[in-house]
Amino acid sequence: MEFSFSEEQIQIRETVARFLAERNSSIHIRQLIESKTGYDHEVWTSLGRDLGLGGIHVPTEFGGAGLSYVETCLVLEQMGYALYGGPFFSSNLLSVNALLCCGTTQAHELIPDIVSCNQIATVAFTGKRAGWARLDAPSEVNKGRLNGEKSFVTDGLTADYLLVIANDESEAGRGLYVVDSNDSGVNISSLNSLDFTRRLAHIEFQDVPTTRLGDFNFETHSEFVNLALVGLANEMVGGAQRMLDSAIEYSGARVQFGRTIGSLQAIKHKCSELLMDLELAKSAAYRAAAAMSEQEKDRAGLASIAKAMSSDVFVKAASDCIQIHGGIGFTWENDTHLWYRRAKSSEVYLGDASHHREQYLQSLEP
Amino acid sequence: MEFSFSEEQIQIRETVARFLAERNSSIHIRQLIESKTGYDHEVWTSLGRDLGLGGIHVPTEFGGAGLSYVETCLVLEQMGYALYGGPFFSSNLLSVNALLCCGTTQAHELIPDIVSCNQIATVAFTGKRAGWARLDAPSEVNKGRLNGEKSFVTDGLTADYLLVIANDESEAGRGLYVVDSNDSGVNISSLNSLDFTRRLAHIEFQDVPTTRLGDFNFETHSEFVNLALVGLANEMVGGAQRMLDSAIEYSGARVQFGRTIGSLQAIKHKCSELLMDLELAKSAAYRAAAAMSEQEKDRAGLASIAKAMSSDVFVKAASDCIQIHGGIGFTWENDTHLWYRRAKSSEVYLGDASHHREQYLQSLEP
Amino acid sequence: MNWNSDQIRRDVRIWLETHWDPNATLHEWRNLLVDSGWGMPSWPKRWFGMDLPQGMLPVVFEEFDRIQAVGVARTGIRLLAAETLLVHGTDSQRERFLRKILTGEKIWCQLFSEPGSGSDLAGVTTRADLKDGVWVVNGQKVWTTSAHHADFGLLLTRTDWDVPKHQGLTYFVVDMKQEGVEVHPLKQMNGHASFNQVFFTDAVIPQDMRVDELGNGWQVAMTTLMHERRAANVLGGSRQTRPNEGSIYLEEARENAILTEPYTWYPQRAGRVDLALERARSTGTISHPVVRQELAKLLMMARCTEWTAARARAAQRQGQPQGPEGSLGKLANSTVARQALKVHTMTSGMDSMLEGSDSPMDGIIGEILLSVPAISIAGGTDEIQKNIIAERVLGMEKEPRLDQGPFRDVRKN
Amino acid sequence: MNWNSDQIRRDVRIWLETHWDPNATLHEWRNLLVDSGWGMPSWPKRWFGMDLPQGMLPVVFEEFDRIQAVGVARTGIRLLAAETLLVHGTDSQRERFLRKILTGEKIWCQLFSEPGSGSDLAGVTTRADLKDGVWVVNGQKVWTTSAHHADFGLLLTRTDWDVPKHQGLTYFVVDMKQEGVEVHPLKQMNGHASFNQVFFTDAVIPQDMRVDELGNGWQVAMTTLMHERRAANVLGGSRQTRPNEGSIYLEEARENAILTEPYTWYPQRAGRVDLALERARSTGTISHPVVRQELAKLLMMARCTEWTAARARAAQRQGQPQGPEGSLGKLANSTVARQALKVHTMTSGMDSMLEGSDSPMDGIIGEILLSVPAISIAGGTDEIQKNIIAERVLGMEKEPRLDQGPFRDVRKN
Repeated sequence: MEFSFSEEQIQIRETVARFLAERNSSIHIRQLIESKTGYDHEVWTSLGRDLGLGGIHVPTEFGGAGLSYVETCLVLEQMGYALYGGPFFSSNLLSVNALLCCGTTQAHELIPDIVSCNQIATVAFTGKRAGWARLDAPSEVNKGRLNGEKSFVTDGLTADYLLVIANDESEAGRGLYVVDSNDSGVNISSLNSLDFTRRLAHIEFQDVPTTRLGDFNFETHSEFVNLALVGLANEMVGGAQRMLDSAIEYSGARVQFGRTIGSLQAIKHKCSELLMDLELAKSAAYRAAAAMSEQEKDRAGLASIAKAMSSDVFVKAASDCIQIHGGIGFTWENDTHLWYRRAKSSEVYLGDASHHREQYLQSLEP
Repeated sequence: MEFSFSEEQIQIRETVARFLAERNSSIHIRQLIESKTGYDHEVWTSLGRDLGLGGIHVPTEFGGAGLSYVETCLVLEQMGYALYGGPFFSSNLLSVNALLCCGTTQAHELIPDIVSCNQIATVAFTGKRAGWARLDAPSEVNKGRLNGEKSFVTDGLTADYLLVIANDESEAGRGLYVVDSNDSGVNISSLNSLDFTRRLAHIEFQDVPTTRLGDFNFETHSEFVNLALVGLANEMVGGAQRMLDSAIEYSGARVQFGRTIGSLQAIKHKCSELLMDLELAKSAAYRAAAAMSEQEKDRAGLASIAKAMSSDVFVKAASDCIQIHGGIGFTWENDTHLWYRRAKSSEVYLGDASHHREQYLQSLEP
Repeated sequence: MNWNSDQIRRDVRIWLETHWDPNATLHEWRNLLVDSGWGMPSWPKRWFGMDLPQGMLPVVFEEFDRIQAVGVARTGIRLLAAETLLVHGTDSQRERFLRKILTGEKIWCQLFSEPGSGSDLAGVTTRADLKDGVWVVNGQKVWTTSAHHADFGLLLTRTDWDVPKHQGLTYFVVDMKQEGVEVHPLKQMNGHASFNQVFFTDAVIPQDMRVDELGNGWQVAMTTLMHERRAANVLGGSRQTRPNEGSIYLEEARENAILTEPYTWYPQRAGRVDLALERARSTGTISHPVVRQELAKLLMMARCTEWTAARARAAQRQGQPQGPEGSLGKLANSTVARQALKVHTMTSGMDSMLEGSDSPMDGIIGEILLSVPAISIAGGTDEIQKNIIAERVLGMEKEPRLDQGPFRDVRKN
Repeated sequence: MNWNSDQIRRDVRIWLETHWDPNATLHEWRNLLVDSGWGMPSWPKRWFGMDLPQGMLPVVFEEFDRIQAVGVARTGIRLLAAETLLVHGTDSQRERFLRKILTGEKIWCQLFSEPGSGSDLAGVTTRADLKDGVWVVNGQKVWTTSAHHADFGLLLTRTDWDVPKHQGLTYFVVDMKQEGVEVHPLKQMNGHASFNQVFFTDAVIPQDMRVDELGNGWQVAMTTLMHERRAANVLGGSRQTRPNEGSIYLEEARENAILTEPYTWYPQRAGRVDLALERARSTGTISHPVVRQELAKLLMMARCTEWTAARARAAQRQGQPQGPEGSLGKLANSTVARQALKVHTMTSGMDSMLEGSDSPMDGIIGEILLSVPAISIAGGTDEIQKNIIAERVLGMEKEPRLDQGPFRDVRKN
């Protein structure tokens, strides 16, 4: 593979960057944090429609732009940089991936409305507490009725419908199910999430009527999770880049003892090390994006590298950014903590660095 | 316990420090490295006899000074600082500890000659390769005959006799055995040790006549190992202190870009962090020494803390000292690598930091 | 003269037995105490003390604790104010302030740090100008605790811009209850608002409220900070919980509640090492060897840090002055807290995506994640500590200074 | 003009098919090659080249590799010498030196670093003084590779002590085979002696061996170092192993052996990541979750470092100049090597107490333990790399300089 981006790809990245810089400023983010839904519907729809990102890697037959996962990840990187918090991740990424992965016959009914941002979907696939990876998140389907619970569901409160990964006690086995969020048997409670810009929900299902969209066996599930990991990793390196930029900018302006703190080796070397870690993590995130779009054989391992590297670097970048800002960096008014919250939250979402280091090593076993 | 040393203790420390500064200079060390035995018999005997350290923590009834393990560790700290390489560690520490631990009836015959430095003994207790902790190092006794092997035996080539921890196939079980180094069935081969100042041997026993000195059950063995760990830890923090002192001295003299490199934050902060790590490790080493001499209940855990902390800090100190010296620090003529070799060697001897972190946590289990 | 601790113990015991009344009002009791000299025995006789050496204080405190007698007010920075005035104040200032500091009637705050001068405290730009016989103050202070409760403030200002920065500072006592002083809460990233920003707009200070000489502000501030460090190392004192019989305890509890409220998150800031092992057990993550490694690192570091502090205290007991080693402890605490943050994140797994009521242990875990970043900043950043250690403990060469000469010409924010 | 790669490929192929003879002597063949211009096609026609653009070189090398034709001599620093002379040398210097550099008849060394000036290269104090029409050199150089084989040296000296340090330097070609030049081996802590110390005592240099103007030495040295960096990033070329039919290969192998000997431990210096996984398996330590973590960290870092280097190369192919990003790669390599050292220590356990024949893998492990410390020093310490990254990549403010003004007055060792 070529380790550089094409003109077109760089252009997409810059378009998104400009758009978000304007429409997703931190002032705007702070307003949304206080708002009911937590996101700006207009910004989301014009990302999806005007910029045509609603189905960026969705085949044109479903109304998508038919680009690869590489472009999708470039977009996510910029969303991470700008701390964008709309339903793009849940709906246009996770849900689209789930539907494409399980190759449902109803793709034609469902995907276009997601692509066009007419509907918000999200995927309920993580169980309660640490053991996120459990494929046996206790959700069971019996005779078309779903019972059980899911947790840490992104945008669970704003989604029009839920894509639930559940197990049919009949031999049908694990599959992807569609559930109407408004069904009386669906009990969605908001979780108090550390990351103000990515709201989470805990969902309980009591005898909810549901339709099976398709099988979601082990291979399908890991492909879906790997896509999520790689998307997340690219979003995270974007966030880390923002933290580094912010630290550099502040340390160039802040004067103590008659010199900018950026002229002190302590700060310089902290930033240099951070840049190195960031470049390594970016390489991993880009490489994994290419591997996913090319369906490379070792993509699972590459996805784990990307998540492990980006988890560490984003937390480090956000923490260093606070440290370099000094006291002001610990205040509510300073924006740094908004990214720090995203960093700490993304660090553990879908498995932390140590989990993925172990995963990677297992992927090397003959 | 009181976290400070008495006048007397500080005086012992300073006496030893002065003695070794004079009699164990690095010029002298380099001569010994080239020598056959690798140590200076006179220096060792005057440490043992003139300074009365030959049996510093040995009860007076065996001709010892009857001091506690705290004083012994203070001495070892200074030996680490000076990179002393004589048989003190093998004979006056390990062997004495083994004999005292197993409470043999022949203590009166054996210990006084060690104390007076008339004989060199060493303990053969570690097996071949990584699995050092194996109590089942394959040495078996049958009808008073020893067969098997031991490895990483310190001063194995210079010792007059060997104290071997072996297992009697009869119900007598594991015990401490005395073996004449010169017996035809004892095959001692020198190992090419990284640490020039602590020579190691691999020893094979073929049908060697041996006498059982006493039992060496699990408790005895761990007490013996813990004493070794704590002694080693104190020696290591001494070595680390020397590396820090050397780095500070050089960085205060070395001028680049019109200023001492010691005036650069990069060097300053490296040294400050090192001092912090060193102070923490020293606290652990001192605390463990007190725990051993007081026979405190949780001394095994404290010994593991001491070894883990000192392993990390000594390697860090030696590596940082090389780095701060720059190119010259990587040369043969510069003394730093002599300590670096000791640091790397001691790091893994009797278990590395990660091993002892695990040990410590197990010691906390209810 | 030679002190006899048994004699002192007898004296204080007799005095307490005759005067202590758990149902007196805090005000009555403390005034009695202040007049007796047993409230601040190490202070000069002339100023509510007994001229006792520091070494004798434990004896006195033991007697107070024995019968659970309430001591003088100690919360907040009031005692720093008192100690500073004892060294640098005028008699009339001592007359006016000391008693009501000790009785707890008046609350004080410290006005040193500014948005533009954090690490570089001597760079303060809040100005005091002498106009028509009074000092007129303009500028902004920050990181002030309890400014919204405070009656008086210890204020560091710049009165001369044409001399080197340490020489142009002057120290005042400022009346906080005046028009020119505006206090705003300062909210931290963990949601607490433990500090204030204080804005001075033509605030007025009478000349007799200047502490020590014009241009001596830096020395006075150093005295205050020295006592702050010392206090940080002691603490305790009025910490232990008391039985609730006796109205005076309720009064005291109310007093403490107000001024200790801002500090409720400080234990979380330090990483709550005390919870780590139990969390690993209750979450089952203690079975993961990798978690065990990080947990062991944490527990080892924490214990070594305690032992190192104990060694420093022992050294002080043996007469060695408390020096910059304090910076070592502070640096170690940061390291421990960061490792604790790592361990709590590991043991909580995806639950560390939550805060508040949904976060484990009733939000404690979430508060740890959001508070630890402060430990390496508050009270002097890790970077500053490392400079202090390198230059004052290890004796390494100082950095070239770029802030000499007239402060007016020094590069500023 | 416009280059046609097919045309070039045809031309070189035809030339090679007519002239290449694996049984010619290296000397015959290389002279033929040098005259043809195919040895250094990017060089000017006038100096043994063909004025081809860099971009066309791969085409030519492919053809050489296709029929395994031997190229010009590339080992050691000879090509840095040649490139430097091409830019800064006089025609008579080029006449005299270039051909025999390319044919491999003459060996060169680089004499820049000194005991007193490592990171601070411009601080060299080896002096050259003009006496009776010749330059007389006194001083000491260090970290010189192959000085004991070298015929000529690239020498950086100070000729003016009264100007700022970068302006008082002059660059010479020095004849190493003369009385005033003494070469001693310099042994490293890993037991190898890959470098030399070179002592100059009234060594003599004729005036026409000065390279570029008096006082321009720094600029010339920068040219040499730029090519050194570039070479470090390319390498390859004559690296691949050749079939042994043909006497010329033996000659070439002998030539290489001499000059590559000092570098045999460099792979160990870089940590031998390639061995890590296999070592973990063969020692059984791969079953320890803690070892697995450290191993995974290592393998991840190493792969990311390769990908990052590939990104940098791709960027260069797209026309972006190779800039200070090189420092990022160097820093990453240090980090990888340190982690590799940690992993090899863990997997070897007590066996890492050994070196030489008793050390695992026939001593490789021991050599890793003793060589890795060099990676963060050689060719510019990690600290220097971080300064470069901060100031040139991140654009952070430079440190105040304390070495300005006449070099005579600058503080030195």
